[in-house]
Amino acid sequence: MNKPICDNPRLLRKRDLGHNYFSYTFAPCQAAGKCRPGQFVHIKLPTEAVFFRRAFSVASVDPAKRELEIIFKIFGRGTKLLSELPKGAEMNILGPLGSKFTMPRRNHEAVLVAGGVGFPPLMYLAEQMIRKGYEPGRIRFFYGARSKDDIIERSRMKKLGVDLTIVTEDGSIGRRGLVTEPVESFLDQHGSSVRLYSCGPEPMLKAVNDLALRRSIRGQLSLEAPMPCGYGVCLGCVVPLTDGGHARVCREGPVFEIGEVAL
Amino acid sequence: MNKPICDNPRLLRKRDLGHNYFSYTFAPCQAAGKCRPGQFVHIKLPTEAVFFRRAFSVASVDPAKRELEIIFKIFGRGTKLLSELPKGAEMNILGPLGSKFTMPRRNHEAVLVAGGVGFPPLMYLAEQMIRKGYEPGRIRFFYGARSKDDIIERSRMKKLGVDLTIVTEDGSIGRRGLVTEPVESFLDQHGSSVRLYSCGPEPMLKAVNDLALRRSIRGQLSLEAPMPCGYGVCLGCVVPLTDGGHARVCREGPVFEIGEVAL
Amino acid sequence: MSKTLKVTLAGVEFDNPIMTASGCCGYGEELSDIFPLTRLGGLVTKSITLNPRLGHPPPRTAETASGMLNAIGLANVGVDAFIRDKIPFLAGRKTRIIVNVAGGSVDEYVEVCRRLNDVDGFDMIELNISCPNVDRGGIQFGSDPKLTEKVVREVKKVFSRPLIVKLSPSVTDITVIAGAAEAGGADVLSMINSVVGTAVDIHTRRPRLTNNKGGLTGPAIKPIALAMVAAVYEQCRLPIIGIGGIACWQDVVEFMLCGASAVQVGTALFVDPETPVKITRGLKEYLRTQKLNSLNDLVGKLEKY
Amino acid sequence: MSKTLKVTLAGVEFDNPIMTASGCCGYGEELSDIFPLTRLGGLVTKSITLNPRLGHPPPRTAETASGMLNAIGLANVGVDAFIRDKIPFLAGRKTRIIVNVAGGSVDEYVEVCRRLNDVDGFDMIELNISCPNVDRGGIQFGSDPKLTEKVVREVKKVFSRPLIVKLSPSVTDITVIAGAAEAGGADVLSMINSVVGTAVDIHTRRPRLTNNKGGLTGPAIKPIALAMVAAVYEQCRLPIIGIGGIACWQDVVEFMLCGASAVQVGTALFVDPETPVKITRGLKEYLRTQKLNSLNDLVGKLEKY
Ligand SMILES: Cc1cc2nc3c(=O)[nH]c(=O)nc-3n(C[C@H](O)[C@H](O)[C@H](O)COP(=O)(O)OP(=O)(O)OC[C@H]3O[C@@H](n4cnc5c(N)ncnc54)[C@H](O)[C@@H]3O)c2cc1C
Ligand SMILES: Cc1cc2nc3c(=O)[nH]c(=O)nc-3n(C[C@H](O)[C@H](O)[C@H](O)COP(=O)(O)OP(=O)(O)OC[C@H]3O[C@@H](n4cnc5c(N)ncnc54)[C@H](O)[C@@H]3O)c2cc1C
Ligand SMILES: Cc1cc2nc3c(=O)[nH]c(=O)nc-3n(C[C@H](O)[C@H](O)[C@H](O)COP(=O)(O)O)c2cc1C
Ligand SMILES: Cc1cc2nc3c(=O)[nH]c(=O)nc-3n(C[C@H](O)[C@H](O)[C@H](O)COP(=O)(O)O)c2cc1C
Ligand code: FES
Ligand code: FES
Repeated sequence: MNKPICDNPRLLRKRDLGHNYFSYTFAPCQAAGKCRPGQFVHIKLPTEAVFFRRAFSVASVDPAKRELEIIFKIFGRGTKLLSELPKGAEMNILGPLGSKFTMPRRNHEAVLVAGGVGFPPLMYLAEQMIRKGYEPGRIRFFYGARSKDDIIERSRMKKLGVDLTIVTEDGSIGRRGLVTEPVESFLDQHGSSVRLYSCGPEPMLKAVNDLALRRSIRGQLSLEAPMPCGYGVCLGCVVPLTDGGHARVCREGPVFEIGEVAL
Repeated sequence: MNKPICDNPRLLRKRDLGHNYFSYTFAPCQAAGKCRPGQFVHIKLPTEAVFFRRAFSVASVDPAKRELEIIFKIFGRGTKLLSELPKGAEMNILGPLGSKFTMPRRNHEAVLVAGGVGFPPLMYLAEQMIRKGYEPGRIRFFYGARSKDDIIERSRMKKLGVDLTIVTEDGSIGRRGLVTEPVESFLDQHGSSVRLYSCGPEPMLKAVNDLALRRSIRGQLSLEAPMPCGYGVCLGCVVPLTDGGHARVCREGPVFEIGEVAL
Repeated sequence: MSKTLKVTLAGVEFDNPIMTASGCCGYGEELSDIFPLTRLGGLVTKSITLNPRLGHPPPRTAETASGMLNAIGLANVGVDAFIRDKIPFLAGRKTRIIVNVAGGSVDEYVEVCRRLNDVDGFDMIELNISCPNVDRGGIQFGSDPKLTEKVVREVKKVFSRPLIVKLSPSVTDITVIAGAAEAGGADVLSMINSVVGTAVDIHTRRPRLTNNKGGLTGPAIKPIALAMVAAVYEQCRLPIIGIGGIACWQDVVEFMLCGASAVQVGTALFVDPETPVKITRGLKEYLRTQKLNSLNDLVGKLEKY
Repeated sequence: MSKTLKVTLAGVEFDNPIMTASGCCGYGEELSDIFPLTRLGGLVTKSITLNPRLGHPPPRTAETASGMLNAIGLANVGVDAFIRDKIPFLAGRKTRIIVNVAGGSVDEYVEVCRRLNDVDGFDMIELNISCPNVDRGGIQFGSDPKLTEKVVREVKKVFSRPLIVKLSPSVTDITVIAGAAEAGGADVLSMINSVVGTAVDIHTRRPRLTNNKGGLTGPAIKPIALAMVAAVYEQCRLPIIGIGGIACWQDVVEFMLCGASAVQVGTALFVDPETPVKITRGLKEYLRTQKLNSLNDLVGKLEKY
């Protein structure tokens, strides 16, 4: 595991993605070259109005320029304050933290299932897979959200060239329904050579976990939990495991094997 | 006494006066037309990093435009955070608060003694005296500070046309020494027709108070105290009076008669 | 039934559950410059003692992380001047008035309450047996169950309107003191008073308060207050007024779920004098969106694990 | 004499007065990824119990104003796995290692300490008689002077290195418990553990912690801790380790002026893992500008009013 670095980059670029979504790029980030898909950074807001750091998955990096991107949605107080930071603000970022997605083998069918703000780490995973030589068209990227407004970075995904299926609950874009429905059909057509990767709200992860377990499909889930420390010392972020133990989402996770966590 | 108003103006103008001094103008301020020289406003910083509001004397108003100016120096955390606010920031201001300077009669010699950041309310007093018809050249304005860097708004004072005597401890501008020295000489030349007005650090106020009492000269002092509430309910800001009681700096003060407070 | 914020404590009806806490609203005059006091459910006066008190010399407040320390030292005009000069103003407000009483001995508590019993213009007494800022009395009563029971019982003999007893958090088990107050005949409990604390000026190497220590209040102590309200609610039948760090309507809902029937707002009045008005506005909207008819439906409805 | 941050407690010399607090630095491994542990005066392990414990189910932390609540519930690997798996790593660090021990009975405390007495690789035990997050043991010991004295006395019989006793703030008079620990044979006192508190999720109407309540820590409680350190310093001869809300070097100076000989940093490690390193840097600079030779010159030097 890479050692986390305490760093003070600036907010280099601030892109408003609409509907309360933002892309923030920080530089110079010493950690940029070390962050793998699935890993996260822990950000101290430059205010005392929220006490803890907030965790954000790495959405992309540019190691040469030492740039690191996160994508977030305004959810509560923390993300609201984050969204109000001016360009150029000095940040306090700890990372990389947590476990990584394991890249699929070339002969595996990679199925990525993103729900809502679970999208950024999977976009990063897809991008890295392609960089490592995985054929873009064979990356089955299922992206579900409540409605059109929650589907972001479409042109970026198009450029990547992945096989993108968009699903919204209200049908305002893409298929109507739950993202797990087309995933299920896909799994039924393809066998155990599939590798599943998923990040999103807990009910969705639970559904994906169940779908996979029933078909003995392997893969990984990225979880969220409130994280006081983010680097493993407080034991605040644990989730129960199927073997009866606890694991820290910030250290053993956020990426867990399918079947490992008692969802 | 005017009732204080809770108001949410914006930071309209931000002037950097150099050497950690700033002039902030807020608008629209419902209180602008009601603030008299000596009164103050209580400002909630838009951050939870400092808990209490901070008090600032009114430095000038433009009732027609509903503008209200304060002048402050970066001192501790509160004023540092204040200085970092961007133009346009929404403020939360309570005021006008506290007691006022009583205007001198036409036949009185007005002697204004300002020390450091005690300058703004006396500038406002001078300006209002002139507006009310008091001859500028007869306003003896003694302005003392540590060094040149702490003497602000010189051109503004020149425009007002008051009889300005600048005194610095290091002699970097004006007379060298303590501001009370030339004040004392002046008092010795002029009799009991003098009215003293002073605001500044406590040792200076004490000296002014003593000078005046020894000569039976009347006048007023503006005091400071840590102010949790600013409008009289917490009893946190009291000062001992010479009669043995306590008075609230935020309510009975900040302007007290010379001799009233046990300095 | 229409939506209502009304609550009833010991037979006294309050228009809404928001009162201003003792020591944080003086005797009401200054606050009434900011909003009409009718907007309050009730107002609790600064603690009244037998004789006038100047309180401790300044500095007697200090800023802390999400809170403050105070050691005012029960500065007040004394009961006679209070009755003469302050009650007339308060009596004219259309809100519930609660007179907070403090003392250095059982006799002093009793004497102040006896004098107050003879006058109209207020609705209840709140007994401050929990002030951390005086040498004799105050917290000394509130940390001893026997003394608590005794002072409450004696006061009940001379004061015929309902009695609130205000508890200190600086005890090993607040439910024991609550039980003692109940046994003595208290009608309502209010909690918590401030938590003993201090702060140091490292430049002068002196405490930031001339009293050397003081009482911690504000949002910092809200979790402590909530836990104590929940504990007393489980053990005790008396209605509870929740106090400690309340600054917004959500805080009030937290306290009510833990078992408070009403609340007091203290330190938040310094940060934003309009807090009570904003809270009642928020609570009305909350009733509407939650389709609740009354806030009473929330009291003690915390679903524990 | 050259400037030094060194402090000595019960004959054990620490390079500097900054330790990381129990439960806030695990068993040291993760923190050593962030800075070399030699930068610390000492490290206090998570509480160790006789048997491994999972702790309470999540959620077991919550954010509060300038602080946090936790109800981890003494999750730990148990004393045998600790000795086998964790001590070897800790023993290799060039810093003082303090093993924090918790138990549900006097026998459990004694048994854990007996087993630890047989192993090297650490310097002291800190007895946690103040954990608010378990049903049996913990705070129950720390709020009863007789139990405190007994558990300390029994542990001293089986453990021959110096013993720190960690006190709970949730008591009426902490000096009484401090006295009991001293009577039992404690070598050092550390204070404070977290303050009992809770928080409520108004949407689900459930507590924010599955344990229903937890321990409040962080800057919010610093004033409480300072007042207690000052009170115990006046009454008790044992050296004191100050704990509670420390986040910067100024906080350390405040604690030392109140009477602490050293300090522990807990919650601040979550907000900024480099806090201890920043503090020691600040303290060095402070010695220089204040023309002090040693931090010891500050201990108890508060000039009270
Ligand atoms: C590994 C990981 C990766 C994440 N990646 C992303 C991402 O890429 N994009 C994105 O938008 N979001 C991401 N999140 C979620 C993000 O960290 C925020 O916590 C979430 O958006 C909540 O928003 P907020 O802080 O605005 O909410 P708030 O309302 O401020 O906080 C939500 C609630 O959680 C509590 N809370 C917050 N943090 C903690 C904590 N550390 N410990 C205990 N309680 C806490 C708060 O007190 C509050 O009750 C990620 C979270 C994790 C754990
Ligand atoms: C009536 C009045 C008028 C003033 N006018 C001006 C002015 O025109 N220009 C100007 O520059 N300054 C003025 N001040 C001073 C100003 O209010 C700031 O308090 C002062 O500059 C301190 O700066 P700070 O907040 O940055 O310091 P900080 O370091 O943040 O605070 C200084 C210390 O005081 C404590 N403190 C601050 N406020 C309170 C409080 N309300 N209660 C208890 N403790 C408190 C802090 O905790 C800290 O220990 C005035 C003060 C008063 C009372
Ligand atoms: C400046 C100040 C003065 C206080 N004076 C009194 C008092 O005279 N009598 C009393 O019972 N409580 C007094 N209190 C305690 C408050 O009534 C209240 O119990 C406490 O502040 C906690 O509530 P809060 O966190 O909302 O402030 C005082 C509190 C403050 C801040
Ligand atoms: C998440 C967490 C876990 C803790 N676990 C323990 C523990 O196992 N044993 C113990 O004695 N104290 C424990 N504590 C208390 C701390 O050691 C310390 O006494 C307290 O946090 C106050 O210091 P702080 O404000 O610097 O955090 C824990 C504190 C936190 C925040
Ligand atoms: S957030 Fe502290 S252990 Fe995971
Ligand atoms: S600041 Fe509260 S009474 Fe003056």
